[in-house]
Amino acid sequence: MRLINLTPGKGGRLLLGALPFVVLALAYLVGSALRLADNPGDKLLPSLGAMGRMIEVMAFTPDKRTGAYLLWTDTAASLFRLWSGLAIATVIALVIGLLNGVLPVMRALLAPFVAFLSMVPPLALLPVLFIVLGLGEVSKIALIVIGVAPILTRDLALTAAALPREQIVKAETLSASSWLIAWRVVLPQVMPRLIDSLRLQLGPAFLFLIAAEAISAEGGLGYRIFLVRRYLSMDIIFPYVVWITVLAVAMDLALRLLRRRLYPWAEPEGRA
Amino acid sequence: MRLINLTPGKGGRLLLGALPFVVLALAYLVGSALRLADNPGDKLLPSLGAMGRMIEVMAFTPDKRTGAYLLWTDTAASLFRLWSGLAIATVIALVIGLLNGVLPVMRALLAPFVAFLSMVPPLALLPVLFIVLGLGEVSKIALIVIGVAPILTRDLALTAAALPREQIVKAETLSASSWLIAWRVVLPQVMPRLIDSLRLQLGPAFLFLIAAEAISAEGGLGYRIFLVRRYLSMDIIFPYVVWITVLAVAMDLALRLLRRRLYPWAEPEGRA
Amino acid sequence: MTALTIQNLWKEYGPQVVLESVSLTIAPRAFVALVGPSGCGKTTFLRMLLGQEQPTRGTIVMDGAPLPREPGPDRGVVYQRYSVFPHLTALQNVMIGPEMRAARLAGRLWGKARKGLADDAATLLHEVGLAGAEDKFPAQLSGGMQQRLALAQTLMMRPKLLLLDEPFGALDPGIRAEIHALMRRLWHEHPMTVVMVTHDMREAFALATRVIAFDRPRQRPEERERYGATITNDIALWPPRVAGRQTIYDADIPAGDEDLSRFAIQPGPPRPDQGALR
Amino acid sequence: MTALTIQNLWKEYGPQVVLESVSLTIAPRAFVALVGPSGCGKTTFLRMLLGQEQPTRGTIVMDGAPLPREPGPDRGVVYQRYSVFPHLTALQNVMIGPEMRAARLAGRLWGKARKGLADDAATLLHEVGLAGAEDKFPAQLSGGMQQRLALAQTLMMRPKLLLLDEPFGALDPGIRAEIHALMRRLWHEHPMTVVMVTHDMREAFALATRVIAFDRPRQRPEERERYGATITNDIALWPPRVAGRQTIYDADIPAGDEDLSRFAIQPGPPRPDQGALR
Amino acid sequence: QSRTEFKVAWSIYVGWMPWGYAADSGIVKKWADKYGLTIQVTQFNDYVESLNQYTAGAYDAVTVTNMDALSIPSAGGVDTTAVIVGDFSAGNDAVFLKGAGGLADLKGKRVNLVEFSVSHYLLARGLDSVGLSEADVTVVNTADPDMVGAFQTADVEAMVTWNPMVAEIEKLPDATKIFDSAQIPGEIIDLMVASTASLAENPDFGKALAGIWYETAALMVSDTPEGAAARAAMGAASGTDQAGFEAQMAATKLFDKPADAVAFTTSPDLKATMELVRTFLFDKGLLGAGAPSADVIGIELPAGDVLGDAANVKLRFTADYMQMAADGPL
Ligand SMILES: Nc1ncnc2c1ncn2[C@@H]1O[C@H](COP(=O)(O)OP(=O)(O)OP(=O)(O)O)[C@@H](O)[C@H]1O
Ligand SMILES: Nc1ncnc2c1ncn2[C@@H]1O[C@H](COP(=O)(O)OP(=O)(O)OP(=O)(O)O)[C@@H](O)[C@H]1O
Ligand SMILES: [Mg+2]
Ligand SMILES: [Mg+2]
Repeated sequence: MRLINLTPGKGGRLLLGALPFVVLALAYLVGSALRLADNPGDKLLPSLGAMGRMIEVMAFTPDKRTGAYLLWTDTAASLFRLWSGLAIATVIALVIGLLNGVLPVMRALLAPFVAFLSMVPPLALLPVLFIVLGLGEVSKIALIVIGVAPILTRDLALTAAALPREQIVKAETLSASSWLIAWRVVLPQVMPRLIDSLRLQLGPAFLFLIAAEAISAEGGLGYRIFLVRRYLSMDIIFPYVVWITVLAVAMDLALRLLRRRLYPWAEPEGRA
Repeated sequence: MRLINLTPGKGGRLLLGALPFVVLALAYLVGSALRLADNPGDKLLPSLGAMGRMIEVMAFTPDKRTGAYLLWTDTAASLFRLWSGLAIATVIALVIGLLNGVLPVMRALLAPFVAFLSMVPPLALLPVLFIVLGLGEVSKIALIVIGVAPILTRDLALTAAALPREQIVKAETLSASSWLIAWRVVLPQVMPRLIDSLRLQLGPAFLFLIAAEAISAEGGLGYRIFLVRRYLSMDIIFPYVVWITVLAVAMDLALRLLRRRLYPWAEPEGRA
Repeated sequence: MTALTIQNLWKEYGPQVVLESVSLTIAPRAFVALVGPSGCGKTTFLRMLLGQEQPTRGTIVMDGAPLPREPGPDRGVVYQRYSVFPHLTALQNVMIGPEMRAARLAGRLWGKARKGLADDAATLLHEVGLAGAEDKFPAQLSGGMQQRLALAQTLMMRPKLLLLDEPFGALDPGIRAEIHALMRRLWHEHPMTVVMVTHDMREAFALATRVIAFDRPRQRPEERERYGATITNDIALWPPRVAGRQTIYDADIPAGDEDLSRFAIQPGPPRPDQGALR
Repeated sequence: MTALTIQNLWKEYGPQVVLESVSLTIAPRAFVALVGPSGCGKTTFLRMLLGQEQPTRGTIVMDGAPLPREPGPDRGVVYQRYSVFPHLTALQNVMIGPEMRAARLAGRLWGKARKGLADDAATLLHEVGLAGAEDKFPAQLSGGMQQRLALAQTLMMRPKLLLLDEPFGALDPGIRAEIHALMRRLWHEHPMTVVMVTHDMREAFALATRVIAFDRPRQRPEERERYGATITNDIALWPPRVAGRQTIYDADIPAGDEDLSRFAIQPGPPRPDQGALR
Repeated sequence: QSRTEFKVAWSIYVGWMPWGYAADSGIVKKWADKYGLTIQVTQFNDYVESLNQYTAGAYDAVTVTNMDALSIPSAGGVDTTAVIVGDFSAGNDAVFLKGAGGLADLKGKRVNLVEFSVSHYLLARGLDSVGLSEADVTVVNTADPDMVGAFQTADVEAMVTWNPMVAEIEKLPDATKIFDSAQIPGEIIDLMVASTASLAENPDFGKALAGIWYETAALMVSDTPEGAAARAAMGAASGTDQAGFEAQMAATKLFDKPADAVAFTTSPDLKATMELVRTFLFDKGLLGAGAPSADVIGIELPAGDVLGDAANVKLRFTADYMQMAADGPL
């Protein structure tokens, strides 16, 4: 039988999927043990026990200064910023992407500019951003929006423009106006791709969040990582990184479920 | 006539496309003039003349210390890193993305791990990266690869998996082995999407390049921006940012032309 | 209603001439069957009637006015490839036209208006043999079912001009006969003009009032690109079939005949040499 | 060669029974035409013969061995929807099969081997009426042209079992007659067994040695999901048409007859109630 | 006209942690209320960004070193006054060599540091002390938060950085400290500066800053449970604990008594220090593009004498506010 037709069962899939994680974990444990044997004070690859103690401190012991549980207040602050940023970026991408994808006039007006914007490295313009928007939540959210929205927009415009011309014509014969074509024909069909695109942008969004929090913040996951980075406190950084990844993966999963629930017709073949 | 059917001519497209750029330029000039009127020493929004002088210094005057023309040596250093990173990321994405997209067994093995990896914020793990790869070119290139490859890979795997099942079956009846299906049926059909995907990743790639160069470097566009950021030398930063954007847009255009040249069959309708 | 006058129509795609000097007058309420070899430009011709493509040269006049340069609800179409909306269920696909016509902003109806429309849509789905598939998405339907769905979607709008591109090719004889009966009834009841592309001569003669054949007069390979297809045959049915009146055909459809030449009136006029013009 | 024995085949999609208790023996070099209403499971049946789908119950035996659980070069297929590779030109689409068979690593041929293959491919393209379209991509071809391209692509492999899903539906009568002649010739010349789905009775009788009809015995809407289709008619042509020998049919194909019941042997056996089993 | 709303930026560093603690514990509000002002204190993780914001006019006051005050806001045209001399580095900045050796062994090596920062200055002073110059080494710009990780890579041969990174690198097995700021006492000074214009608009702003500083500093050095709690809080806020923070304090000469600060500011040593600093900056081209000499920017000292161009004074040291704190009229 061809390899291509070999489909593992549910159990096999779970096992196979777990394998790389196990390998990574083992590699870490070995590396950590080796380095610690060399220098018991090594901070780069702390032992699991050391990390466990720091998790205990960060997540379940009230902070001496504020009395808060740092991991949770950091998470709350970061998630608020991340979600606000993503929500705003999504709305912008929907409006501009749809306009660009549907109306040739808007495409002529905005597509080159959006393409240009998507190439501007936002990190280099941080001082301007902070002066214009202040150092509060706004500028952190804005950095996420600026980083994510142009790519979402371009992707959406590409998807909208790739709809078969026949569908647009068909809608016109069904008495649709430009607005109704956008609203009832194009929008629902780009939504699944929007969700996928958003999933792909979760990583970059966290990146911008961390970059913004690294500059000025009084709490947040990225803030904490940069604060303790000066001490090479990998026993805090690793759990935080894993936690961020878990959060991102959970959001990814939630978005995937949402897509499947809302747009069953758009599932890849065989899963509808 | 519906707005949707209103297609501007070639001249109209150029004019419309230029409009947002003109508006942006005007907004800058007004903002700059206002701030300079307030404080002639203002560094945030320098006048065009001040930027022109700095461009003269950076691009056309040999550096006192090294005798090199800084803009060009910076560009050469950065492009080398960027292209190496993108090339490696592309190869990785092609191999793993194709394996994931084509072989269910590989998908079970690698897809969850790649999804996990794509969510890890690479900037937070820099210390580990340094120690493993050193502070030289390798770790800068690696940061680009780590930042870009997982997203490219996932996108490619999605594209490969979305090919109609009928095509795979058809290929099997044409005596293709799993390898030949990947090589002659799937690979050529995902290539156009790979190029598009790469275009979308140019922005993030520059971002990672700048982040890497900000951390440790002796030259490069990001190095220069972060060095002069200390002095809020926006008269250097703005020209560098514009230059980076121009480079990225040029690469974007080149990739688009390449796609059109190599894969004419994949052009959106009406342009084939 | 809805007469069409087509004068000296040309269509070129880059260097390739697809149609050349097509002139034709279609009477109101005619049912025109368009036949011709594969690749001769039948679909292209329909696209121009729809307003989706513009002729390279020539004019199309509908009811005395030049054809609008964009498609509209007065002209309905069923494409050769299934062209329903993949994100709507069968019922929603049939309802979307009237919904958009009635609600120009929301594009949706609610309450009683919606209920009434849904009933109409379900009835039409039943008539095209899709009862029971109301809540399926197009991807869950077989090819023939999608084609019937596209027909129902278009018929809901009661277009004045109905354009059909091989609409019944994927249907089995049983369901095809039913759909033929439905088409005939609708054409009798509603004031519409129909242009239908088909490869099935029997179907052409079973439904049409007039059969028009397109073909390329020059067939040598080196000539195929530079010379397009045009009307080579134009046959009116005898005795005439008239919309709204029962004729002998409707009682008993005769087995068709593949041999067009029996009906041929005369070959088209010789093509004037226009080489110098290009 | 290539006999098929199908025993008590069932296919269900979730709760929906598509096919039930289909049993059938197909002789070597038979040419089976499969007819039946739209949506009754003909395409699904072909998919199972191909190995693309696995039956829910029952067995398929080919030449004495159970059917491999995956498609292979011994079985060729032309799908109902055009299924050529969009990234290859017409000529490349026809060449890719033999290329992959010959070069297991590169999947490509060069030099003289390539030249010879290209000539063969061009000849076959000519035979299906696609001369001149060698260098076009599928998107540049009309629907009927794509379908013919898919046929040529499959025929290049000389499969032992050829599965055709409404392959000629989009063709005009002229080209269809030519393709029929080609099919007949190939079937006579090469040792292949053919199963063809069609909606055109005349086509069935023009080509096949045997016509099999699928239908659902229960048609009431509430029963449609729970009961699948099965064989309701099985007609062998008389006098028999035999591969490799000229028969009276090949000289003059009679006009077909839509009325299957004239040929009906008997309705299928009553379906045993299996409600308790589910 | 007189404003009552002021914005202060500070960044995370041992000598400036009191500002964060003062904001958290209400000391800032207390002093602001006393003068009828509103003072908003913003914490930055990134030192450079806090300076950028101050230079661009978004903040009225910022924490900065004496060297950066001259090369960044002053060279950027913002007339800046040092309101408080908070401390000087006495070991907080250090030069490390990988493996054994001394300053002379730096010759020909690559040295990782934040270019144009006080680390760069410290290196120059160190090299000077053994008769080498910067041309004898290769400087590699490296971001400060990544120093500890970077030191452990094979590429790094030598490194200059500040606390808390110094304390972490000291613990690494192959790190040798070959020079530190204790050997150039009083040259790396941590200040709270304000724009001269803001101070002119409302001199009470300067008084409030002085009041906040000395109340907090007194608490910080006190041997009481409150003092310990304050140090623990500052340690937590800078990412370490009380012990770690106290270790950093030990490498800092904190002026918790205003009189000491006045004495330091008015001593002639400051003039000598600033002379060294401005020469260094001029050599590096950091006093503005095309500056003809180190004299382009005037530095006014408490006594009233001016280093450099008296017509272009952009950096002013004053003991006035600290003097008021010492005398008690705040
Ligand atoms: N967008 C296009 N660009 C270039 N050539 C095209 C385009 N669309 C159609 N053609 C060409 O125009 C000719 C007519 O195509 P058309 O689809 O109208 O044929 P048809 O008569 O409908 O054929 P069929 O019966 O097979 O559907 C074909 O030769 C085709 O290759
Ligand atoms: N992947 C699937 N999932 C669920 N139902 C399916 C799937 N594929 C087909 N069906 C259902 O199975 C039935 C048979 O479909 P099939 O495509 O075999 O019909 P067909 O006989 O080929 O029809 P047509 O003549 O219209 O092509 C249909 O009712 C269809 O809705
Ligand atoms: Mg057509
Ligand atoms: Mg089918």
